Amino acid sequence: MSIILQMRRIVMISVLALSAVSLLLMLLGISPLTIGITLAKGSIFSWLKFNHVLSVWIPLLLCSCGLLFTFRAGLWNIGVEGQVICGAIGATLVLRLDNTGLPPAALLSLALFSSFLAGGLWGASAGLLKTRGGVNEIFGGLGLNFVAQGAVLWLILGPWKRAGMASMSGTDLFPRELWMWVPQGWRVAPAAIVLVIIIFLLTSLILNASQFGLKIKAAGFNPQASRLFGIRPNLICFMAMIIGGGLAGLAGGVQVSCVYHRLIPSISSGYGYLALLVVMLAGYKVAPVPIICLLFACLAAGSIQLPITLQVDSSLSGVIQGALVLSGLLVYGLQQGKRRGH
Amino acid sequence: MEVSIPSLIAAILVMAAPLVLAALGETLTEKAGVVNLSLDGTILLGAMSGFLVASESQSALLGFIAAASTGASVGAVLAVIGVRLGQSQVAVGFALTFLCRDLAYFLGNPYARQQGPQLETLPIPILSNIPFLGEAFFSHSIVVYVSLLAIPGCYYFLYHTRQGLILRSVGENPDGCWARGINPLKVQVLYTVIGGGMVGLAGAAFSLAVKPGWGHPQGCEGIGWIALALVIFGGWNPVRVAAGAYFFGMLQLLGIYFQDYFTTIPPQIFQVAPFPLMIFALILINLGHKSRNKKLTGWIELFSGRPPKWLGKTYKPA
Amino acid sequence: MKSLIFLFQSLVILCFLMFSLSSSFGAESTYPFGLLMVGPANDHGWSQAHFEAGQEMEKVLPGTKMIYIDKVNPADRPGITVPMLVDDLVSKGAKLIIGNSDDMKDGMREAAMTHPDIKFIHISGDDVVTGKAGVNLSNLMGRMEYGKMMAGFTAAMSSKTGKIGYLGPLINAETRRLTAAAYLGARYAWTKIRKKDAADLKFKVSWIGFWFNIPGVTSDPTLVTNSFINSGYDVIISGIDTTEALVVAGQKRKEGKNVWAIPYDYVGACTTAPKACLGVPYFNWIPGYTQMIGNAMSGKWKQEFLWLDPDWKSINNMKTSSVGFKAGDSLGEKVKEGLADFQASLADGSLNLFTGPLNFQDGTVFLKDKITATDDQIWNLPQLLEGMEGASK
Amino acid sequence: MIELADISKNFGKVQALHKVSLKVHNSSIHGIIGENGAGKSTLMKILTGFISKSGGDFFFHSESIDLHSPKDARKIGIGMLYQEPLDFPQLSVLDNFMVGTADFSPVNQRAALSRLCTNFGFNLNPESKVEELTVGERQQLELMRLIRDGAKILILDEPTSGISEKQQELLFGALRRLRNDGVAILLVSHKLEEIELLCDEVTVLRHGKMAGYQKRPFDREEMLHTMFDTLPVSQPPAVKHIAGDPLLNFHKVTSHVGRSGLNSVSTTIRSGEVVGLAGVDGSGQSVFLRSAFGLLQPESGRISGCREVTTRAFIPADRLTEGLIPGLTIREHHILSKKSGPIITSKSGLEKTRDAIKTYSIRGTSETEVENLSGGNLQRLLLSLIPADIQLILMESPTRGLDVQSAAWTWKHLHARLKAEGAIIFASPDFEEIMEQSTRILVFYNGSITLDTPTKATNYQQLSRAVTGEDNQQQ
Repeated sequence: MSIILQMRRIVMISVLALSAVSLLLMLLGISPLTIGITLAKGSIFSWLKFNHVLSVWIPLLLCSCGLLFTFRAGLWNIGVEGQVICGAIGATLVLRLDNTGLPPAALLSLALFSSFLAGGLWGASAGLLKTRGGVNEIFGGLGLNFVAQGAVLWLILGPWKRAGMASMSGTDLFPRELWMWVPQGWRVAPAAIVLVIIIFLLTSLILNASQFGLKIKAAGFNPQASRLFGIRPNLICFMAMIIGGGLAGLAGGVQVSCVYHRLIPSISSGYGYLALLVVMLAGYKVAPVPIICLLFACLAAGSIQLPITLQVDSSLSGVIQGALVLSGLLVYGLQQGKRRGH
Repeated sequence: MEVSIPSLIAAILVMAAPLVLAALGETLTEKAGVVNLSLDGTILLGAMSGFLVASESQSALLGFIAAASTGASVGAVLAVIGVRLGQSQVAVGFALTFLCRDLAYFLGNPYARQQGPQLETLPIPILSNIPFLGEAFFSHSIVVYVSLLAIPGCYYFLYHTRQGLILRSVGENPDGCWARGINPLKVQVLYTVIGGGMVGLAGAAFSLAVKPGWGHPQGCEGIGWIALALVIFGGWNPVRVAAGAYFFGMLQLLGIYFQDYFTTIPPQIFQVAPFPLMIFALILINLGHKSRNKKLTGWIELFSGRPPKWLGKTYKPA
Repeated sequence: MKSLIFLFQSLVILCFLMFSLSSSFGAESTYPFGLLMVGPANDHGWSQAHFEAGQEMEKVLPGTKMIYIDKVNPADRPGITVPMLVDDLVSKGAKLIIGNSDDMKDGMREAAMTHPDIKFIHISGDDVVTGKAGVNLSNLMGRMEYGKMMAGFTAAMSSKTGKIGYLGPLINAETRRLTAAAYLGARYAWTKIRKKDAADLKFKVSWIGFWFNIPGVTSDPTLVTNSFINSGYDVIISGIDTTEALVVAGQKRKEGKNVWAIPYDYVGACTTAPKACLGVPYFNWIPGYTQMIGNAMSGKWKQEFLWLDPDWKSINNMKTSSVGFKAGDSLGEKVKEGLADFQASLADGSLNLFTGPLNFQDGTVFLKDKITATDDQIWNLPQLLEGMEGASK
Repeated sequence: MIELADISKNFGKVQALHKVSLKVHNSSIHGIIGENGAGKSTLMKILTGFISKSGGDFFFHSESIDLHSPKDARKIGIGMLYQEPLDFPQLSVLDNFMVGTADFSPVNQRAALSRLCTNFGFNLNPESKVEELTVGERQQLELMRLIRDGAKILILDEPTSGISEKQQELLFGALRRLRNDGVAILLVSHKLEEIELLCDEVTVLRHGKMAGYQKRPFDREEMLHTMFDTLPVSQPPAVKHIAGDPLLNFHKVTSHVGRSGLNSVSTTIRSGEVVGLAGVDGSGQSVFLRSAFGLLQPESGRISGCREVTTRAFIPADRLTEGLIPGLTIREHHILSKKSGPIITSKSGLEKTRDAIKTYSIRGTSETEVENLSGGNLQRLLLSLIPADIQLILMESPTRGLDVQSAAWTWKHLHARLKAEGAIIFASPDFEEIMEQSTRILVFYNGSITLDTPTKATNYQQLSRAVTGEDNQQQ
């Protein structure tokens, strides 16, 4: 698609969404400009706040990368939330180990690996349900989300509960040396940033420039015809689910080891669902994903300023995100309709 | 806790009433071949608009009307982008879920935790005096009666009226309808809007009757997903869908009673239970269709149904 | 892709332009303080009590200004942690930060470490006692045991069925302490005033899992209250931050059931359903805040663990009493009189309900005959008491 | 009753119908016959309002009218019985019968259904689900629905494919009866036998044009002659390969996929053979090819031979949606078709793609997405994707949509690359192609092979008889 068309599309989507939200705000007697300034101030105009943006960006981008794989394979992986949760459980399992004798750095890497594994297994089970059980991946994924939520609740209230307590506040904090290293004046672990950048680069490499990525694409675009090229679409879909789940699980691992330093019931923070919106807005393409993630992260982090300085509810940022995605779909639909009309 | 059976039944009926309305609305939509995934958000938006209008106007009726029209408008958005413009219904529904949820919290924020009108219970004269049954079935608010009546109503509409037959046929084979002079797109749009309206009503049922009030959280979050699951669980049959809703309500309540007996299991687990059950049911359905074993198939057919053939696909007339 | 980057850059530039145009907000105050509330500021419960006390500070202590963030919990604000919010408040000039939930314990401790110049008040925690806190972190709590005893007393005096339900949040030392206090109050009224057999009093605790409803994560308090009432419990004492128990009781009264509820935390909680409200034990944070913030302002900050008593001369005096009990409209005259006597005997020390013989739920001895419990024993109550139903751990 | 005058239809640049005129009278059965792609289905879609005509006039009782949707066609009494019945398999017979009627009254409709059933000698249970019925029964149901709706003009598309002999008799009986009742019937068919049995007049379509018109009594030879091309009576195959070792063996293979499935098919393909599969569309050729490639698993019977996918290639008829992956570029297809390293650089497959584009004169660059290629280019791309060491090439309609030169070029290439140990199996609706290119011919009729002959030993007349089911005694 030509750059001009893409440009026009972006402008149309933003104008449509922003004008709709602005109209709503003006009807309520709130100045959209003030909101915009507040959101911007709350996200990118100070190093610390930008750190908060990054702490949202990292898991969000990880989940989105995972979703890129599954969308490429033509699958609706709605179970990202559950995969994040399972990843978090996987990481916690390792970080709670006593007397391993391993150096903290090794244990942390092991935890991240285990989170990838746990998320991948959860993704694989949705894949199995689809290929073997004939359960549509949307409902299977959704169901597994709730199962994972149940599992984390049970762990927090049951085997992993704090001494003398049964609280939703989460498990005990991990020992300090198992927190990922954060430099003075930072709030996110540089290691996590490096990790997510590597993962993103790998994702775009695999999806855009590898035999495997091409196979995923082929299986996703036309499973029937892909068999003529010696591809087994079911196997490819299954592998895409494992990778997608694994990356989402990694996001859970990062949440546990870098952000909360313990397992909490809402460890997934809704990033799984948010990532779906991100990838949908990106039109299922790889390149725009980190930028949209950043934008969404800015909205999410900046939204805290709304109640503090303007007494406006934070959910406004969710409204903006939703409006962007919906107008994105509307614009895609209109443009496709036009093309069909010709 | 000692349980009094009639009051337990009554409690289940009340808790499940909005769920029944939402799931029946979605059943209508899905029977017409459209997936409206936005239930969770629509319910909240309906709850918010219903509460807001009702407390401004001090009329619960106006609140219900507002909620229904809100839900219908959400359905209309899905119908335009997902049915008319042919974008993935799943994608649109998903975006709508989150847009509606946050819009509800945002617009409703000034009204959070405020006093608002509530539906009074309307015991039905004479009937409510019947021992046992009276307490269980005839001493409720209008919402519960509506939800109870909606089940046979929906069933009758789907299986015994001309419009219901058209609705079902569109979900099965829009081409066939087109050949018979029915415009399938119009039908799909209509029932997406009507189904959305019922989901909106379910929202108002929460904020004006079952869990009166508005706030963040309102308490009805997550119900939309359960309603979606119930439609599958109930095999797209209104009666079984409603039965699923009551089953879920019972599980929720039992979770609280079970807290005493199974102290090691957190009661929240019981809220999750319907989902593994649903997946299990889906696997069984699939195995049943694959299997050549007539006995097994027959047994499974009892509590399973097949999705409308065109569910979620976009129809483009030639 | 270039176009996307271009668009993003232009957006950023636009924001900068708008930023420079916009005027700076708010007049500078000499002593801004931050308040982190776990629930919504208008919850008619725990958070609102804090919020209103914070607002009051601006009048009581001239020069202070409250900056607040509500709904500080991972379910409402996904991905946001207490240290992050503290960073934010500090960047807005806050010199003292109040965190109002036990749930924030880890976050407050961590934030206090990163910001040694800022003073922290963590409410309902005990890091000062356990020695885990830095010098800039103090704990504050009111002796709600008394409030809960009065609640239990009122409940047992009013109950027709002798079945009292307690809508519990999560299980920890604090909630065990408070439910036990409510039970002791109820048992006192039941056996000493109404002269009935202790065995006929049912006192059941049902925990929802958190301080307020998080759909899908906690049990639904509406459901729990409903099932209490359906099983014949006619007084529900709420231990959670929000008013579901009272709302449901109000509904059930309209249906003709003779039930009541006793909400919690906030002096105005009864307004949600006045007819069903027997009264409310509430926190008044004004004295505590005034003392701690006042000290910090005048440079007299010292690490403290404040567990404030009610002002027994006038427990509903908003200036002096940290804990109060406000009788509801539906409280009968007789009960009111009894309550006044009960309150008086608590005040003069003639009655201490934490006096033996008391057993734990599992039958082991808590206090031997005539022995009264120490503060430490009460604060760290390890189990519910004998006679109470419900999980202890 | 209805009259079509100079009806034309264009799809973009393709002219599907060119000035077709015909009349359908009351109380008569008008046959339309023609090979695949002759424009029959386009004509019917215009008649039923599914698509609109590009030119010409449509008269109903000498009144010019326009049909914009099936609703309009229904209004004037045009009813159509589709080859794949457009019904609702999950609904009951009675429900199907009632969809779209104004008079929604289950009691009346049940009575109407049973009355019609008795009239026509059909036997349908109103309660059973349509998916449990046979194709023939589903047709009967549709037919009765159309009659109930008062159809004055009935259009039937290949009504006898996939139905049993008994049901065919029932259907014909019903049609004769309807004709006697004054209904005008338009019967579209491949089968000469049917036309002869039923029709009063027949129009032959070829390449979107009217090729002939006859009234009873019909001249068979003439009809065949106008249906297919005028061909030299017998043309020797252009190529001669010597049949070698067995390559692929079908042993009593049965499948229920598709309209006719495969009915206990046994045959052996040897290396060196070029096998042409002839037959009316949907008689089993495509199922045969897909089973041979391994896309379909037979329900019973055994297919043995070279198992590995890499040694066989399949080019389906629907080149773009079944054979290629829309959204991928030409280069990406080449990368997929050949084993290469895990990482794709900007150079991967480039040389090979450029070679292919040049050798096969594909109009596009290596980065052209395949959905932007025209039919001929798609076919050349598919051919270029066949690896060099392939043994068995399976094709459907190898030269459909190609001009004469491209077709000749294609076959030259195919024969050239066919090594002594390899074989080609292709299905084609074009006898000319089969006669010219194959060394052996298999004729499919209703899922069975009805004729298996070396090309040398047969002729055009025998083939057309076998294809239209005239000649069932063979084999």
